Amino acid sequence: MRVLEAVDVSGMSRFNPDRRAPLWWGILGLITIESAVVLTFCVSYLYLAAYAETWPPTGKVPPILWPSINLGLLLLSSFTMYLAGQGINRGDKRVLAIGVTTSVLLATVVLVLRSLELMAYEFSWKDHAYGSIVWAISVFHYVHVTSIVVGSAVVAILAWRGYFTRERQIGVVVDTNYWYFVCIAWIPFYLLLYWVPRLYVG
Amino acid sequence: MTTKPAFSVLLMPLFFAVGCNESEVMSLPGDPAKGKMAIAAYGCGSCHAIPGILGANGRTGPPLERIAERTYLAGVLPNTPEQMMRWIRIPEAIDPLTAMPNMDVSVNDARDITAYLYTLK
Amino acid sequence: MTLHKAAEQRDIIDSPEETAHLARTWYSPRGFPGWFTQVNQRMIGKRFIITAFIFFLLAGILGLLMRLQLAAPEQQLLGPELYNQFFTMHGTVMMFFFAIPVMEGVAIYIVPLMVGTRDMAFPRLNAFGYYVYLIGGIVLFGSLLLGMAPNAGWFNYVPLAGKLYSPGYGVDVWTTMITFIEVSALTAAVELIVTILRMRAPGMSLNRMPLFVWAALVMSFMIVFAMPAVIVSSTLLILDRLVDTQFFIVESGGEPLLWQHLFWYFGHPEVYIILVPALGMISTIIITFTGRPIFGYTALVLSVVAIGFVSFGLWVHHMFTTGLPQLGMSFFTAASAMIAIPSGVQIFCWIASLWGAKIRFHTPMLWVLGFFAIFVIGGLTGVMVASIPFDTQVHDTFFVVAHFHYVLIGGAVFPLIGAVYYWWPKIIGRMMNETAGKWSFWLAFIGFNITFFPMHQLGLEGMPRRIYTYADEMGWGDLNMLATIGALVLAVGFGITLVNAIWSVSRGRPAGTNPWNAPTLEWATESPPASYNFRHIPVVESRWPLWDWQRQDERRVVTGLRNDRREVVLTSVLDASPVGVQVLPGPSIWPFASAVAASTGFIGIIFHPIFFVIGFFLVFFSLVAWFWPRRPWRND
Amino acid sequence: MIPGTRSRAIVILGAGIATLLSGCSGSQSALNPAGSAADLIARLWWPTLVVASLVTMLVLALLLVAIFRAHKKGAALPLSARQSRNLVIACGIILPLAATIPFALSSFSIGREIDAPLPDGALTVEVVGKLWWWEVHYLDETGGRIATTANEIHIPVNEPVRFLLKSDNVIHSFWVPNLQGKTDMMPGRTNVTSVTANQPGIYRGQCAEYCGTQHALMAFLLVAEEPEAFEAWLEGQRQPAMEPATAQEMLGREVFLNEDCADCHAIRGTSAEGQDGPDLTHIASRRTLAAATTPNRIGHLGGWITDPQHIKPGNQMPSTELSPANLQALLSYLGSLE
Repeated sequence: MRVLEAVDVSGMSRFNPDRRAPLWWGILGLITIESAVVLTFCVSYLYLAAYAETWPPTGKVPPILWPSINLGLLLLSSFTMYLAGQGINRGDKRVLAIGVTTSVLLATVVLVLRSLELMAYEFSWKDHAYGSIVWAISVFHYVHVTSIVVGSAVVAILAWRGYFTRERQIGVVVDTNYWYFVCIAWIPFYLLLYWVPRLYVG
Repeated sequence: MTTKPAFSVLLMPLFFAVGCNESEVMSLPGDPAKGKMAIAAYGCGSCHAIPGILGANGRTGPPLERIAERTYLAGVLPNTPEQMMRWIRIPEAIDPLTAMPNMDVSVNDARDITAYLYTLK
Repeated sequence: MTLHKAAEQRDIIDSPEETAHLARTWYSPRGFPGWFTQVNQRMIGKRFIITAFIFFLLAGILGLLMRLQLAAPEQQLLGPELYNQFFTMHGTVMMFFFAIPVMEGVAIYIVPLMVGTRDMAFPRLNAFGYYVYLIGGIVLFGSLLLGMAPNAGWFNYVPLAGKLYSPGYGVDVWTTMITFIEVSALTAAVELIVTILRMRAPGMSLNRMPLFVWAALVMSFMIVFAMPAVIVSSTLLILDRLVDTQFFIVESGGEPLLWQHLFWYFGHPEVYIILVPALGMISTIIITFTGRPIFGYTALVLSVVAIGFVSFGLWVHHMFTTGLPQLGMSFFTAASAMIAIPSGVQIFCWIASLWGAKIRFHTPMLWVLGFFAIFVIGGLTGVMVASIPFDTQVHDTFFVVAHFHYVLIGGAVFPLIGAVYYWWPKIIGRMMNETAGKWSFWLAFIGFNITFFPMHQLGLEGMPRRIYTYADEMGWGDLNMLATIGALVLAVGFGITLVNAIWSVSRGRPAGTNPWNAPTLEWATESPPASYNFRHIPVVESRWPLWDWQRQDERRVVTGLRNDRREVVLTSVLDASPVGVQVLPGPSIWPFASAVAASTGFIGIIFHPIFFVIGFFLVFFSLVAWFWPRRPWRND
Repeated sequence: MIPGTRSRAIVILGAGIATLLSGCSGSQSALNPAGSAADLIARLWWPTLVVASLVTMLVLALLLVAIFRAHKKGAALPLSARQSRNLVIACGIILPLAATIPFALSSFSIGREIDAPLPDGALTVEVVGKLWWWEVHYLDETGGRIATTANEIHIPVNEPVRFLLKSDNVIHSFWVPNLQGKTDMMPGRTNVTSVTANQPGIYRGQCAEYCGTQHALMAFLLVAEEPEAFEAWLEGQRQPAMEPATAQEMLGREVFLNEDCADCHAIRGTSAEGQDGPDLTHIASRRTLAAATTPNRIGHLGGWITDPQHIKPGNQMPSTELSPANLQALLSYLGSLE
């Protein structure tokens, strides 16, 4: 059987810092899975709320100021992350390093604030189903913020050492995408934990 | 209540049934097959392990395997068919200290049960 | 198709040195330490398949022991404690540790070969998924040996599975192992999706993809959307058990029904996750053994996709007796009956393809024909239990046990065994024995029906499932004895295939490249495939590339991939035109290390919550080590 | 008397628990309906079975024709694309629709008929699933409990009876196949089902949701009897326990109250008010022991009291160490509680 050359790929790019990269799709897969987890948590919350006589059981709505500030900080950190990504797209290593570092610091502030909030919760997860689901969602998201902080800290270290270039930047791309996801995931949780009780009680 | 009469009604055919087995040639007049069923019905197996009876694996009383070969019954009676029937029917009259209850076993049932137990060699 | 055509089509003559260089590049380390670093998809796929069949064997033995216990009334072989552990383990292992992993394993092995590439998109992740699966399975069976296996049933209903009614480690082990298997299944699913969508041989547009690849794609998407529900529910349960949350505690506002909704939202698609790849196997085998294109390619693809979608709308039909409102439940009756249409379309597309063909009745084909007989019955009883009133009589009885064994063994295991006979020559390089294969099939087919058909009647006669004993007077003894005899015949049938497989590894007839004259790409390479799968990535021009090549006596390939590192071609999603080249990573110990780190966390939390934190940081550090760029940094 | 009748009666007597049931087998079978709901479901089942069998035979016949056609003629004889398409449309789409639409519709209408609301003033029985037995309360119009028993439910024949199903532990499922499909007993909820028995008889029910160690031995008897007999029975159950008539029974009551029995069991009319185990006020009137595990005969009762873990391993009743004399007295006393 004759074997003929039909396609020559020797001239094609070996770096694929965008949608061509398998890893870009891989992280999209992770985000899809985690979005389904977020959705399931939301459904569980609403299911428990629907069958409860009073929600929250104490009838007291949770405070809303600090969670809103956290939301703002998370969205701001996404913006700085976006700027960092734009920087390396132009090949600007310095903007990348500063941008990622800023985002990590902003998210660290969120972690500190969230820690204080959790300590101020007036109920334990052992008290009632409401306490359980609120704590579970809070800790779920807290762990995610922790993981983007530590993960992006590593990206920041590599960025300061000059590893990333305009071509060699798939690590930044996936880290940025996952960062957006964690920040956006806070929006449904924020609405559920802090606004839905207001609708119920109100 | 209704339980007692119901049981008597159910027991009645037994009397008839025994009638047709008189011709059976055996050392015992009882029918081991009927004895097997009587053992199940009276609940002997809840306290005794009895070979050949489904679910009869109780541990409260002594196991009855090879009972036919034993010398004494309940430690007090010589092991004969007549004594076995007596023990089954009125254990408290033979040994006032026994834990084995009087289960109101009819003569015919006791005979069949005895016949079955003597197959356990 | 827009391929980058080379200037002139020139003949390719390979030099042996270059081929040897390529083989070295893709070489998997051998030996004991090497085993923990292998990442090639064929190694991982083979491991998944072998491990899953070992679990199949073990869980099958548990099933046989249960059948012996039930053979006659009031048996004393197994007490209630042991029996309850056995059926929980049998169900859990068969569903989570056999059926899903084996289907994934076959897909991991075959799909990259079928789409004409050299490995999967994330080779190291693949290895990670396997180790997680292996560790999970070992821990689960370890718990059985220690006498503390889970015993709350494979769907583990709360409150029975709660701390109050199931103290001890059994249910903790169950919850944790489910998480392991979820992680493993999800990594494999993402892996398969990306490989299928981005790494197909140039020219293999979506409408030329082999049907098994379609099935693997649908299976993977279903895993991605179904598994998260059970991740959440098992997390909530383990929190209830370990740190006293109140999700399922009625007195504190918890809801036991939440568990059932979440579990069956996953659990129903789960059944189809197992079934769908089997449907792909059936199409594949039918095409090869009829020796002609299948009728209704598009209809078959659409049916599989439809089954995937609809299966997410059926979960409440597992909950018809829980007292939910009748009207709402009726929707699920209609949805469940609707599955009959895509199933019917598939079955008759296959019958149309078989009609009047010169069929070669080799062993794989026999298992597929066996599938028809069994699966039709299982499907019809499936429609029956979709009726709410009828389901209230047969739900949780042996009727349902019969139904789902018809669906799962008939629908998935029979095609799977057929697929084993079919692909064995490719994987091992030698044929399995045909005579033994036919004996195995007939014994399994007859044994299966003797085992499970009487169970329909037992269920209607009032025998609930999950009872370790029953009284003589119930009148169930004879049929149970029959079922047990059938189970022994079935076991002998499967046993012959096991012996056949082991025998053929060293004694089977050498297979050659394409022993069945099949049309798909996995048969274009040596048997077993070389370390690099394909010397040249093929270019595809129809659904039946190998038959094309035979006819034309020539074939076209891709050139320009380097031999000194692991390069694969990336292609576009729809029409598979080449868009880039990806450099894949090679052997590494870090997937194994990460799996051990994750296991430390997951298993540790059974004993103390602090292991969550420890596990988190262990996994983090192992992932950093895994991904840390080694110098010299790659520049081209 | 005809010999055949006699020997059959003997079999019934000998067969332990079957003695108590209306027939040898089929006392727990959906194929042997004796109640309105079960009857409707059986009427759905038989035509469904016929249709399903026909469909199976049709598919397999077509499959056989398909695969053996070419074999006979020696050459491939494929369908044309048009014929194939028609086959798929006719058998793969129209046939399933034709089979499932009538099935689904009749299923809906039968479901609605079974779920039809009960008349006001229907007899209401509350059944609570326990580990692993059934607590039964008869309720008056206001929902007050008028009588309590366990593991044996009596209902009047030909009258719809409302069952309130509850659980205070795990999920159980209430199922009497001859009369009605199953309904789960969910903790925290009260599920309702109705049962109408069309023929007098004794039907066996069994827990149908896996509920732990002794799920297998969690059964009960449902006795459907003529309304007068039922009224008499209910009146009997309302009464407090009988007073001991002999010294032996008197001693038995002392034993019951002074040993651990009263911690878990209640006997109305005495100081025994335990709530963890079945109410024993009228135990001697019941046909079975230990949730229909054994017949209620003195032999079984003795074995059950002395070694319950052997008869039903894992159940919640501890074994009681009694002197033989006390055991005999206790058995006499319990045997008198009709």
